[in-house]
Amino acid sequence: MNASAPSPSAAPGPERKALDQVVIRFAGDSGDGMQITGSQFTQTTALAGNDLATFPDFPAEIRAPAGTTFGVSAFQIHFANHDILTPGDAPDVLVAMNPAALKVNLPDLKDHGLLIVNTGAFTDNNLRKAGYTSNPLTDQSLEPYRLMEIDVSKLTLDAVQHLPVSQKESLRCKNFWTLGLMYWLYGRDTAGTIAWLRKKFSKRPDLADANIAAMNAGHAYGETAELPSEVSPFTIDRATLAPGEYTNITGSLATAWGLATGANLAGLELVFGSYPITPASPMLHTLANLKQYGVVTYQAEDEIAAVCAAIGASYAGALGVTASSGPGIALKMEAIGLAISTELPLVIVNVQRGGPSTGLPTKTEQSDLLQAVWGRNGDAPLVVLAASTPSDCFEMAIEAVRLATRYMTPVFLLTDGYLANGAEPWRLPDIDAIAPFPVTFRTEPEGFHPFLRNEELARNWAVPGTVGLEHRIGGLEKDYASGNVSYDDVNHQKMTWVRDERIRRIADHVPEQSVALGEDSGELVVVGWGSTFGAIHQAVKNARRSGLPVSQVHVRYLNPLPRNLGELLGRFKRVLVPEMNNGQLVKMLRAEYLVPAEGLNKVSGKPFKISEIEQAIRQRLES
Amino acid sequence: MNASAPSPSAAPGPERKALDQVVIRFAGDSGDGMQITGSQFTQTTALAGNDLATFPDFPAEIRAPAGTTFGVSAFQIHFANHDILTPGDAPDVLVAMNPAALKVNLPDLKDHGLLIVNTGAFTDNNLRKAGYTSNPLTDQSLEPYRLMEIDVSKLTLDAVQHLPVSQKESLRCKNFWTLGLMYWLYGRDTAGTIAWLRKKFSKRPDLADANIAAMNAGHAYGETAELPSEVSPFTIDRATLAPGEYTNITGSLATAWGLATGANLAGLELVFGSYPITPASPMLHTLANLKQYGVVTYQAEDEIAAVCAAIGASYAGALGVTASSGPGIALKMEAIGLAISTELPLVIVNVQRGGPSTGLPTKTEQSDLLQAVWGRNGDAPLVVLAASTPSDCFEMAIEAVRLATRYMTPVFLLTDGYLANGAEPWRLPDIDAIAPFPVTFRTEPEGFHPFLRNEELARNWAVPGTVGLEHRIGGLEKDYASGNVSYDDVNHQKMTWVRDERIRRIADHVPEQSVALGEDSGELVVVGWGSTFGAIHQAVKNARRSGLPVSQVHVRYLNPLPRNLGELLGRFKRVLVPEMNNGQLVKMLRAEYLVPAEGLNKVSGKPFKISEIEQAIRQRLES
Amino acid sequence: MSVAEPTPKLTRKDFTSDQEVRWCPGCGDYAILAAVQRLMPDLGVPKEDVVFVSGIGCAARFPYYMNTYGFHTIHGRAPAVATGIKLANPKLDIWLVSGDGDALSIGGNHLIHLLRRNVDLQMLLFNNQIYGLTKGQYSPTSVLGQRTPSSPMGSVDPAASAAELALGAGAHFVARSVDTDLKHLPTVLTRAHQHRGTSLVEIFQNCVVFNDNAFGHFTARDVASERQLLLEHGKPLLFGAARDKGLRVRPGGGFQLEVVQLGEDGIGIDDVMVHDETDRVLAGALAQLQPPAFPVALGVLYCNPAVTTYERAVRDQVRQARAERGAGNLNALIRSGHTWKVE
Amino acid sequence: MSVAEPTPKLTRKDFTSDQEVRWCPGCGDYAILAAVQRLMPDLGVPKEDVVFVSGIGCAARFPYYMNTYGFHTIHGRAPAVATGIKLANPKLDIWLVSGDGDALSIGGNHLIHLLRRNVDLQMLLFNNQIYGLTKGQYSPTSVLGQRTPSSPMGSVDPAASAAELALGAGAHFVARSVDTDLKHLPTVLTRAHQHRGTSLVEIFQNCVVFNDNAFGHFTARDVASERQLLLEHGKPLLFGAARDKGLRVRPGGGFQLEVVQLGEDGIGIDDVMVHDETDRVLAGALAQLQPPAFPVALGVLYCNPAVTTYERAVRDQVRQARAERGAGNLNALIRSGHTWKVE
Ligand SMILES: Cc1ncc(C[n+]2csc(CCOP(=O)(O)OP(=O)(O)O)c2C)c(N)n1
Ligand SMILES: Cc1ncc(C[n+]2csc(CCOP(=O)(O)OP(=O)(O)O)c2C)c(N)n1
Ligand code: SF4
Ligand code: SF4
Ligand SMILES: [Mg+2]
Ligand SMILES: [Mg+2]
Repeated sequence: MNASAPSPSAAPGPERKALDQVVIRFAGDSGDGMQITGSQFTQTTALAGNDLATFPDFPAEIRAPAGTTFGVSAFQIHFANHDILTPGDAPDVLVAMNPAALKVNLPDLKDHGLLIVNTGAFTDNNLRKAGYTSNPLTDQSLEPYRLMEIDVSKLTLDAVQHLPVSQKESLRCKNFWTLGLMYWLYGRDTAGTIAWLRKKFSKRPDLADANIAAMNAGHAYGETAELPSEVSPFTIDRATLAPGEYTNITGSLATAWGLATGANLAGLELVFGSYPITPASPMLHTLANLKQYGVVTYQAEDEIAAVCAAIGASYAGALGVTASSGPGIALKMEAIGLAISTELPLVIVNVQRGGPSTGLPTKTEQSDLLQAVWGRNGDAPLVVLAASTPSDCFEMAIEAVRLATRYMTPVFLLTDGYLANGAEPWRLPDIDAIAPFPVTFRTEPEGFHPFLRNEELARNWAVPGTVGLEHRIGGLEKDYASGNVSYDDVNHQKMTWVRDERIRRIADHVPEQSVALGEDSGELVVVGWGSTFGAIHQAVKNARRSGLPVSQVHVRYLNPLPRNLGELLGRFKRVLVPEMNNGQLVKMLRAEYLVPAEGLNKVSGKPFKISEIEQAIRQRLES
Repeated sequence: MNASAPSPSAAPGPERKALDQVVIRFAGDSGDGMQITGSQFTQTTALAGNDLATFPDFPAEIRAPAGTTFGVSAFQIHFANHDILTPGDAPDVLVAMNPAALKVNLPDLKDHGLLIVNTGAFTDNNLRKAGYTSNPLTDQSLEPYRLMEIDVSKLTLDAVQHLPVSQKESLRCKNFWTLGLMYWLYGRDTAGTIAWLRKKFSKRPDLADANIAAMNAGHAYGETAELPSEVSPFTIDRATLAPGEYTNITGSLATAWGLATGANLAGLELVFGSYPITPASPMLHTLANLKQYGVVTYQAEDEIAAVCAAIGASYAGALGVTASSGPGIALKMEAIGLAISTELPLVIVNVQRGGPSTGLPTKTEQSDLLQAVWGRNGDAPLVVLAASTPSDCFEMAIEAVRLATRYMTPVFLLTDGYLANGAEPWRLPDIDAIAPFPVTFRTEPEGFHPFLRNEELARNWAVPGTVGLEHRIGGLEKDYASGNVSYDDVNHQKMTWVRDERIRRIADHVPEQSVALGEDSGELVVVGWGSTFGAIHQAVKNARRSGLPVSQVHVRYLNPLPRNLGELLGRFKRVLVPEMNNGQLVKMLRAEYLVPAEGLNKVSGKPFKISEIEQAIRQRLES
Repeated sequence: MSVAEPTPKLTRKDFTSDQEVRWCPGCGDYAILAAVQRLMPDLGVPKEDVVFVSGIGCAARFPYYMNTYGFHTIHGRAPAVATGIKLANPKLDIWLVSGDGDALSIGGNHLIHLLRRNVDLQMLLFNNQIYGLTKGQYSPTSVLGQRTPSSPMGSVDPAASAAELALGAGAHFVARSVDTDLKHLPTVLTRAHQHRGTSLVEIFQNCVVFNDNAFGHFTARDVASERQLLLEHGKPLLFGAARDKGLRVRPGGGFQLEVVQLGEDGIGIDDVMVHDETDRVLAGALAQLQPPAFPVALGVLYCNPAVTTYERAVRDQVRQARAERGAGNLNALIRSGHTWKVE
Repeated sequence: MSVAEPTPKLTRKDFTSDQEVRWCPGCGDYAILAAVQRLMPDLGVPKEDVVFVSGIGCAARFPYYMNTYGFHTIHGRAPAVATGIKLANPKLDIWLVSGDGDALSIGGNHLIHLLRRNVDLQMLLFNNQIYGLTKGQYSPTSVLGQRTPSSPMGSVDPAASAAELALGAGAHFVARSVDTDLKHLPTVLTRAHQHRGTSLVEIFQNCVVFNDNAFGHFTARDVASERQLLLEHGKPLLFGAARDKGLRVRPGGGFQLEVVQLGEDGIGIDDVMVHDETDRVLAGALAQLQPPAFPVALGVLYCNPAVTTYERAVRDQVRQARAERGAGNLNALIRSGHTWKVE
């Protein structure tokens, strides 16, 4: 997504070198505030009119012990004067707040990249904790990089010493010192962050002052200090973007807002049943604040209760939604079967994370696709959608609500940790311009039975409280003609068909599969789904620029698959399916269309790099 | 499976017509004792040396109200003087104890079939309850059949009136009256059933006497009553079978015994964690009686606790096993992920039943295959096996234990309601002749870490209580080289590969796929799995008899699939995959081998008829 | 949701669905069904506002037979589903029906959290001390040593007490009755219905097929008065055919109850403890009483309404949010963070 | 399983694993870990026979830091896994470690059934009244009205009491202590270890990041003696810096405790109730005490060992079956039904 904004007050100082794009990674201890630094930089960058994408990466521990490699927290931001879609393959700039951060992140830094190191943290003890046997600052191992050694700790203490804050609190400001320096380096205005700090610390103005003082000091340092000759400040033009109002949005926020909007468009209250789990919890936190929007959140005793409450809410005429990740989704499957059997609307958001089992709670993965499609007892079809970018989460959440209510079916919406935590500029839609899809409850007793269907095979929704429509539903098989319990063989065959057919036919009412990039036939098509969109898109773009005959197809409707997809894929000689799993969509495509699709699988808890996909494309087309 | 036995004392009476095979269905109220009648007839038939197969079919209610169609309970037995594999497509003889039983079962009776009706139950009230508007006994609708009208109720009361049992208890004997008649009709000895009744009612000898009197009366009725001219008594020769000792076995019993045997062969105690559910509970009941075999059963508070206890038991060095059906299996998935992640042996038996959700608890289905293979969060591979016949459950249960312990992996064993409740003669193996596969626990501290692997990639199993091997395991990702928690990206990729590869390589150590019937290449191959074996086998046999070029392949190893399977299927022009689901194995085969396999899907809660498959074969070969 | 019309007084028939009842002949469930169907008209709730929610088991088939709204959910999860229903529409009158396996085995966690949260509904726990629908395995309430298909040598699991568990979980209303007690059961159900919050009613229910007469030792006509302590708030804890036996705190400082014979050892009615249904400690002590040493306490063991109910508290926050922040405007919401304009 | 060798007395170091501890600086978990590591050598169990089993949460990372056997299972399921371990090998000394979310929210059902069955192990419930690992949502023990990311207007769920729930579930040992109480905690843990059966120890544990000082109102040094009732079996229920306050049953027949001031209104030490840890009703009353009106009861609230433990009862049946029927012969087993021979 794209953004551009009124240009910030240009920073003074030396001549600035113009760049097209930069990738910066901030890395430090969990306690160093790297996520805050990153998101402030992001905010400011967005306001400065660049397009951007971010990738926060933090450990599963709340505050792992200081100085350890597993306690390192990082935030990567990619910003540019043009359209970009990924947080960047490798950082141009690495800020390492301590030895452990250096150790973990250095391998990713580009050759000759700018490396800013807080020397104040390079104590013997920290070096040992990070597993260094010799000090990298002195052993020449950093020669390939443009190294800036700064004792940020000390400079921060100096900067705030006049303020009435403790030594511990002073030291905590060092991330803002760094931020100040980076703001200077990229010609950014500090005003937004100052305002943010004032608001955040409204009850502790001393802390606001300290952080601002630190930031200003960092900024001033850039202006005044003697920078190494190779380091010069930069400027990055704003990107040219579609006119409109923009905000910077994470997938978590977009999904939560999309659900609230969807319920609103359907004319329903939203009952969100959830149990905390990383990385799905932020949706619960967001929705818990939207009570005035007709949103009720319910923190259940476990994931089973959460989904069951959502089902109960849908039965009672609200929109039941549940969300979870990893093991929490597995626990919901039995109850989702009940929603399928009773044909109640239900949206299940799965913010996928690294598995199996508890796996890698804070890392991203796409390995729950087959579970979503087939992971229940019995033939239990439902709708499966996937969002492609943080802002697409908004659209797909609305679509999930639309399909769930129109077709009386559970809908799985797949996102992942990368989408949920990552951010991008989002051109704000006018909600009033989105076509509403109000639900009509059954009220007419004449001829009613609970499993009476319309031409789309969706059953009528009759909610408790409606006079004359008293009825019973449940998870036992139902008679097609009356909705009563039936163990009849012919009926079960028919009901199995109806459940399946109802979902299949949805393909007739959702957009056909489009080609995201390139021709609609040819040598090679790269087919993706979910958060790999950006990396695939850029890789295909790069490959096409160098003349390679490759197209991109990105699937948002995973069950039912778009009705033209098989035919479309059939027009390509080769089909490459990159996935952050061990091969799941690729199985579905092969099974469905008998196309010789091959997987490109990355299961490392990290998103694809553009180059990884580009290389795979080249290999296919050159072999 | 096959059986033959010393011929029973031939019944006296008129000339007997020799038959090759017969299919009889007993049908009545849930309270009429049809399951007992059926299993007694089965037992006696087995002892008489026929081959046989049975199909009990009963409602989900314990004792549904008398006279209703949904309360009808039925038991079908097929017996023959030759090899048979299914309970038969359509009954030659239907015994209907009341109007509801007639109503529900008549559509299945062969034209001109023998219909025995208990006229005593054809009261107005019962006719109404069964939904009859006119009495079928008088409205000519039964003309296509050879009807025997007998007032079994009254004749039973007459037969036991001299005994000191209540009227209610007397009436309850009418199933034994019927059984006596059937014994006479097929020249069977009543001695076995008499012995059984004496034992069963050892504390109520009066009830034993009454039932025996009723049975004798039924038998005598056959001898003395004037039978309709078209009804004559029959004789069915014993089948010629491999020499050996036989017993009649259900899949439930075979699975339970197989698990106990497997644990014994592995040298382990068995801890069976389970929560009651139809149709899996009989395994719990059987194993609860095997304490002296080193079997501990644990009736947990739910399915999650059941599988977790099994995992805990495996961790502690026993063989952990769990079993369930339908919704109960869905609940276990999260914990199975833990067993996958910790690489502990575990056997999960899934006695599949009609779904989705609660579905059709007492009906059979094969619709949990994809759930078994892919129904977990994350990439979570495990072994999936399926038994083909009741007695094959024994072998596959042993195989499940073998693979679980040798490869340190959870193994899914799929059976279904039809296998579990159905019975067939089983040639008893000599347990001592089965090659044991004793487990070796790790005891050597030198070089130990918990995820140290052998050449088959299986990790070493170190159990608590072993000096010097203290270690920690869990569901977070583990470092390949130390077994400690690791969030490293390269390591996660490697561990994902190891988990997958370990399972894949098992294909090198299990039998290659054989052809069950016919050539190993050609026009058409019918590929099945699980309990459809018999119906497919007979259908292919019939088709081949009439010269059609068709072969049968039956898959017992579903994950990993046999390594030669793709190549084998590739040698056939067409692949037909009959399944009692909406198309699951067919998806796996298409995805894996890109063969244009087509499904033949029956989802009615009832097993395939031979004719249904035969017809599909003909269609394929004639089109 | 219900259309406001003056409803004519309904009858039992209005609450009887057209589905044939599928329990075994002689099952205690029939008596409870009849009692509930008979009681409903008296409660005066329009039947379109009544919802029966159940899990899985014989008991859980109950909703099918009520001509109200009904949801036969999945095993153990009825409390969770009901909570969702109530959150979506607090006006509905919800009756949970559950068996001892459904409520106390697989559903134990949802039960305790339901009670703690205090969602306004009635939960009827049909305790037959057995798994009926799965053919007779022991349940959490089965007596220790019970022989069943899954415990051929006798169960080794000590029995759970629904009432004690409920009190420990923070329940505000705990009562007990007997399936066939035509007088007592409706009274208790009425009290449960009156109580705002979760009302747990344990009903001892006879499973004639798999656990016949499990409660005969205190429900049989000839022993009932000696073995049943019928609780009434503010009345002394008396029992016995002649109401000449009572309970008091054993002298000596502890918290133990003991049986006293009125008229013996100078014991008079004033020595007998008076039932205070708002005393949670007393309720716990009463719940523990077991024959033969003690009678079984029936009736309302505990009733101490909380200030509010769960769904009211939830809805109050919604109202408060609306009052403080106004009805939500989605266009404003998505613009609530930092935004910027591109011309 | 353990090789019988005379084990030399171990030290804390022997129980410390090589894994770096990953809790937040200042977390109460550190203190508990230190207490346990220090205590283990005194208990005299060979470390190869010790197994720490946990669910998921900050607390649940505990096993990684103990140099014993350890199993970090899944959220809420540690009691179930531990039951399986104990069934397979009753000789192992099992310590469950669980958080308030793990044990009382998702794992509530397993907890109550564990307590009911009375599997012989120690369960340490680290109650920090918050979900730590998922970043600070309210938990079942969070106080009503607590503002957290998932309850921005204050939680509407009344708090659960672990001790009351445990007693209601049929626990035989219930105790409480405080993370940083270096003297009290090891004593309670030792008692828990001595008890045969499930010993539940609730440890009030400070989450410095998300719920700092939640227990300060009774653990802070300056208030502790006034706000803590340290229970000792057979000793009067006294508290206060001068041990001049006590508890007694409020006169008048009910079951309510009240605080009395020794020396006032003629109240002497004999008026103060004596702690009887075998009295379940008393334990329930003590568990309910809440500041500021009452002190918090710490120590062993209830200890009343059952005749046997679950795994022993299970194993006894195995032994009995073996004794009565002989060791099983599989060839005989599969021939135990009707069989026939084909020549
Ligand atoms: C998840 C799941 N597990 C198990 C079952 C099987 N099941 C059905 S009812 C039941 C127990 C019934 O006992 P109870 O709740 O006491 O009810 P009752 O039949 O005695 O009235 C069980 C275990 C199921 N339907 N779903
Ligand atoms: C099935 C499942 N649901 C949710 C989670 C996410 N989760 C991890 S720890 C936790 C709660 C932690 O709270 P508590 O048990 O009190 O432990 P603490 O972190 O406070 O020590 C949750 C909800 C999970 N890992 N698995
Ligand atoms: S099995 Fe028992 S509880 Fe179930 S319907 Fe029959 S008698 Fe009633
Ligand atoms: S989040 Fe709280 S409980 Fe968890 S480690 Fe940090 S301080 Fe301890
Ligand atoms: Mg029951
Ligand atoms: Mg906690």
